[in-house]
Amino acid sequence: MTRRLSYREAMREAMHEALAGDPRVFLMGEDVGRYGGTYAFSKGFLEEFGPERIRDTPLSELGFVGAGIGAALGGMRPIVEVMTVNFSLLALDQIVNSAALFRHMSGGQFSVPLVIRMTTGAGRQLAAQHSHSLEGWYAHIPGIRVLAPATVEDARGMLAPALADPDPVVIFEHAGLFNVEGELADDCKVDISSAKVRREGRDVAIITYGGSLPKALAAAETLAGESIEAEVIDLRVLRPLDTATIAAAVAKCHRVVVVDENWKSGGLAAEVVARIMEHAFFELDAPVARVCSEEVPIPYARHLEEAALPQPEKIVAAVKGLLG
Amino acid sequence: MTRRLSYREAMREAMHEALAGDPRVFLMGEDVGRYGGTYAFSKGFLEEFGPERIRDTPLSELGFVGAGIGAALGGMRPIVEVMTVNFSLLALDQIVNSAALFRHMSGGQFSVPLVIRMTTGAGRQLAAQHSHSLEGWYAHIPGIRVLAPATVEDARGMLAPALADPDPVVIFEHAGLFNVEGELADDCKVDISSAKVRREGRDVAIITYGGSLPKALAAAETLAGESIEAEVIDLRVLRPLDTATIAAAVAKCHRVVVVDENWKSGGLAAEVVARIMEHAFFELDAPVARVCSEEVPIPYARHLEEAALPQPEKIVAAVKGLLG
Amino acid sequence: MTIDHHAPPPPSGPVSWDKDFAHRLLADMVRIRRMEEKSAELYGAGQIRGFLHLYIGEEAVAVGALHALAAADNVVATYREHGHALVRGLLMASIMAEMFGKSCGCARGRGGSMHLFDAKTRLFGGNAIVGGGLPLATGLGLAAKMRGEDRITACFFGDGAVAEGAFHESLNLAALWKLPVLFCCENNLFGMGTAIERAESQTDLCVKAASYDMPARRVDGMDIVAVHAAMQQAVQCVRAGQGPAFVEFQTYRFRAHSMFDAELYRQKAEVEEWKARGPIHTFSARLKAEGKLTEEEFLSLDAAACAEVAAAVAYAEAGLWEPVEDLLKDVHTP
Amino acid sequence: MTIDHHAPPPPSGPVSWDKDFAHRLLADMVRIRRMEEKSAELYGAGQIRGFLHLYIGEEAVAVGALHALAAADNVVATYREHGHALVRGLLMASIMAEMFGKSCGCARGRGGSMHLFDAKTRLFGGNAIVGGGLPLATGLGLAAKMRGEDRITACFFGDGAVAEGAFHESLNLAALWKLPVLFCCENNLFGMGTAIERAESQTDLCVKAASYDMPARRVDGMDIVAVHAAMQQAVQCVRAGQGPAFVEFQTYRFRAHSMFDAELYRQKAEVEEWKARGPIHTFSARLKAEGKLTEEEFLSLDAAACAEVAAAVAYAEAGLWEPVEDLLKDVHTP
Ligand SMILES: Cc1ncc(C[n+]2csc(CCOP(=O)(O)OP(=O)(O)O)c2C)c(N)n1
Ligand SMILES: Cc1ncc(C[n+]2csc(CCOP(=O)(O)OP(=O)(O)O)c2C)c(N)n1
Ligand SMILES: [Mg+2]
Ligand SMILES: [Mg+2]
Repeated sequence: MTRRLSYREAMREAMHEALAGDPRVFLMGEDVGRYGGTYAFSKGFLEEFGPERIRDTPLSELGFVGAGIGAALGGMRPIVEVMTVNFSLLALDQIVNSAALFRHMSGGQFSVPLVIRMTTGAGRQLAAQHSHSLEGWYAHIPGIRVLAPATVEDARGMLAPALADPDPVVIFEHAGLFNVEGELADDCKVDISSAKVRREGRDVAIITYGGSLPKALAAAETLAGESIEAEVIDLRVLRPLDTATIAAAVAKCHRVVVVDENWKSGGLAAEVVARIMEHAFFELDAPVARVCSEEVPIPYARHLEEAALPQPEKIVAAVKGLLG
Repeated sequence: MTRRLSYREAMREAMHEALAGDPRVFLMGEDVGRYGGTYAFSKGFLEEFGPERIRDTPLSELGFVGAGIGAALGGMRPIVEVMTVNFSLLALDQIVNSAALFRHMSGGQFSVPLVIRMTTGAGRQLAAQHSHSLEGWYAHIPGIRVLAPATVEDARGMLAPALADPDPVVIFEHAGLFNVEGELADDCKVDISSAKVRREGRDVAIITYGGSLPKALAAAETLAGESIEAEVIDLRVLRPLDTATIAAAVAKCHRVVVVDENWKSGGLAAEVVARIMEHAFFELDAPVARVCSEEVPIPYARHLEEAALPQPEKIVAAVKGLLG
Repeated sequence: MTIDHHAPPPPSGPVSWDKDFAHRLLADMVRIRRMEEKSAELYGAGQIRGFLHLYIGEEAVAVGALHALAAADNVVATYREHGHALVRGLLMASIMAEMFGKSCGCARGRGGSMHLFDAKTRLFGGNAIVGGGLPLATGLGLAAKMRGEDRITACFFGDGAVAEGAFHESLNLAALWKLPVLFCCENNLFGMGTAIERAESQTDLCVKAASYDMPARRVDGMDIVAVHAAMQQAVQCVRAGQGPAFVEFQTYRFRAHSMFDAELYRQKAEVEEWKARGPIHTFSARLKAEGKLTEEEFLSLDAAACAEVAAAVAYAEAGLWEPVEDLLKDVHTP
Repeated sequence: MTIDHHAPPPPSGPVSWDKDFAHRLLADMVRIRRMEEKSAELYGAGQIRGFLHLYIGEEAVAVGALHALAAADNVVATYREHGHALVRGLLMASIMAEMFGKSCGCARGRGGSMHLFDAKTRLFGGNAIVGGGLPLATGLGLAAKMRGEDRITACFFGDGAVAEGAFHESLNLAALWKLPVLFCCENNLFGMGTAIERAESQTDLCVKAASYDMPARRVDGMDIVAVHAAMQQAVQCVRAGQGPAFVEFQTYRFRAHSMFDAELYRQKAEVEEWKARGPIHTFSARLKAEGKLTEEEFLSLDAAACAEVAAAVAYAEAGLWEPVEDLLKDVHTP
């Protein structure tokens, strides 16, 4: 059996299930309670689970993320919501210098079973301070696992294994996906270690994740209209990267476009390119191309914002560039 | 005429010259004054320039880096010393969300002529929280220029153009270099836009920067003993990257090892690999190899720390792997 | 202190201002109000996009406070800064054009509603990071002090920002170095949906100022006369070189936090109570009672505001889009 | 408050403790002292490396404070935590081995001097980020409260940490949520080379606690009896569920900040004055005056400490290095 629901509903259900199923789980963050969640993910939770477990925090990103780490060390299973990745910069010290290092520095004595969720990405004209895509930064840090659910299934299914992980997990939710709907199988199980083929193809592999997945699929549709069959790979897990799935796609298609919303220089796509260089160089018929954000803070004006971000047309053009 | 001095003396001289030559320049940071600078870079400055211009700050990285941005906007030319890159995580919000974006968000009305200096890198058994190499993170951000002086000449010469730059510049100084000595020409001028060939070769190009440069040069010496001539490229400027110099080295040597102390996944080396993919793919006789830090927080114990970091022997092995 | 969500009694007592000045400040409040009402409408129509945070209800703060500053002073504001920008002297047309994303906007369409900037009037933004402006303001104060300039920096921020580390670090630095910075806290009792008593263990914000050894003062932010007087005094004290000062303006936001807010977190009755104390009509009433304002005069300044809004919208609508080829402009100084 | 760099008068008055307890605490201070003197020597010899921050002079704080805690309580400390680790119950040998980087060290050589951890005694580190432990402690308090555990968290940090945003955010959260956290500020007048009056506009740190509506108390940190009494009282109050508390221990570091420090920033005379108030000899003198300690007893506990140090060093020297093949161990839980 399947049913249809939105990404938002899926994430909401996943949190509801976690809260209902494990008294150690609680949700903490700015406006998760009385406001109902900035993006309405937790509407009604306060009434159901009470203010201790649906914990509104002051504007103190460093403090409450650190408190989440401490609570995890103290035996809880916190879900800490940082409203957006933009504000997570204030909390990076705790994430990188504490959560990620704790187990190692303590010689394996203490693990930090913490889940941090944050909204990422641009596309809604929120301008430069509200449009970062810094998944690549997080994916650089040993000691944390980084997830980017891009489908309803992953939004529904990734939280449970993330909470079961004894180590810190950071989940990036692209704001452009919240209203996307999809079918969900009742018995769906997702892992948090592998990439997934979202579309089969043979002419070119488009490797992407998160908010760029729908754009890649749209590009693939357009290309199909011109008899170019694109394979679309959804990385899903940004750390550790599933190199085997990437290499297999390269071996199958021999031409690759990597799409991500990070700025091009030093973004996650660069790492994907480097993995291909190391693991599938001899399979390449052309240099891998990247479609990323332009090297500019995201502008407010719609036409400029659109021009700054990856778009289906740019992906199509990049593919044709490779094939041409 | 040339003279011999250490990296520390060179940086000290550069700061002294800047302070003596421009009343808008001042130095601000933790223990830059009475303590004499954590690494003795500013010993004696307090007595010479006074506490207004050699300004000890409280432990408030977010606050004083932000104050540096404000002071730059207000007409000063601050040199803000963040003791180490590890603590800069506390200040990232101001660097990324303010300094880097200010000019763009204001539609070009305000520039931020700020220089931020910080110590980076591992190798002194300071353990996980004091050994980060996050240059790659900074190099991802549009709106800032990122420098990594690795030689006495660059330590002496990069500060002046950085201060003359109307936009924010971040300078990374690897702690392993401070006591390195070198010859300095009296009339030396350095730019802050180009990479430099530090050693000519033809068999392989080793591309690196900062604290890894001496290791790359040591590896090149070893290789020379086995009749393998390595070209060594010092990137020097991590943003914007000098793609032309990289591509020229690839075109010359056809085999490349990229060395940097970032963790391998998503580190700066990945971007160098991606640039080579995009700009010099057809020149490659073998896939580019990376020698980076292992994916582990830097351990305290000496033998483990050494094993975690790039070393000349690993570079030699990587080169031989390419040639073999 | 247990926090009181009730509105203060309506301001009373004679307004000592001359008629001209009183009319100017009243007009500024009305201009903000009309501009924002129109903005909300245009948001609904999709002509303004992104986030839009209205200042409606809080106008007495920006108007009363900014009229106590000199042209040479610096202003640092938040994402709820349309009013501050307008009172500071930006053309309404350039604000409106910015919200449309047009190249004739005050930030060439790069910034939008949350990032209004103006070098001429020394408005250093518009900042969409809560608390992000406080370190900047501290640094602007440091520059002014080191350069020996007669220039203070007024930094506006909400009650929500008080919980951020940036508040703590900035107030300490400014007080430690005796910088000419005036910290202006717009306490509207909520940070988004979080009431101050659920964000601050100590809701008496003036007690916090003492922890930095900084003079502090609380004032009824619905009373423009009180706002202006308190601000003048604080400005004087800061300008005299005695170091920073802290002023808490007690006010209330009549509208939702942004355009996406079901307002689940507060009672309608509370909002209505505060609306009844709205700064525009209480001030007009006072002026009228004193014979300093007639209904005709009010209607005429309101009409002028509406005309200004209409002209601003027309300007914004007629404005050009920046060419896409210029996308990479202004990342760095050319 | 203008800050006073003078040492307090030597502690006096009767020690009400029974002889056994007094000897135990005295012995702990001596154990720390001897262990650290040896560490400094071993650092000179290159056997301990990295950063080494000595607690010498401040022993009364860790010993007096930690003896007021229960085994179930949590402890969060800084990079100057050898003393805390030892008093908390770690074997001196495992601390010494950690500083040598050996696999039999308390963090298997991964952490070193700044990162002593022990799950058994609930020592959550060692933290080399100034202020980094405060949010963690707040979270540990939150967990204990939510789980209904009778467990408080003692969080140690220096005067320098008070300027960090992390201090502000943590104290507010802990007070707001009434968490069982005891904030223990080791005020040794300096953060590295920066004297507190050059770091804090308000040097009376107890005033800061009021800004979070948190009870606060200042105590002479050179007087182990006063430290223990104040700590006991604070522990009781926190354990009773009344929320967090703040205690400031006024103390002094006799040695350099770390092993790289020319101590340009303070006067020899000041250091000497404080050394004359050293916690070990003033406490011994008091006990002797009361007939609770003889010189022989002191010499014997000192000898025991020295023997423990020698054994710890031998253990550390004999310890094995972790195999390089295990480098990637403990990045993630297997
Ligand atoms: C650092 C940061 N965290 C969270 C947000 C999201 N956010 C925007 S406004 C706001 C509430 C701020 O409240 P307050 O400071 O009282 O200002 P007000 O909106 O009431 O004027 C929040 C949580 C943000 N912009 N920046
Ligand atoms: C966030 C951060 N900034 C700077 C440093 C460098 N540093 C280490 S200890 C120290 C002084 C801390 O002083 P205090 O908190 O008073 O502790 P004390 O050393 O006096 O015990 C500094 C500046 C650091 N470790 N972390
Ligand atoms: Mg508010
Ligand atoms: Mg101290």
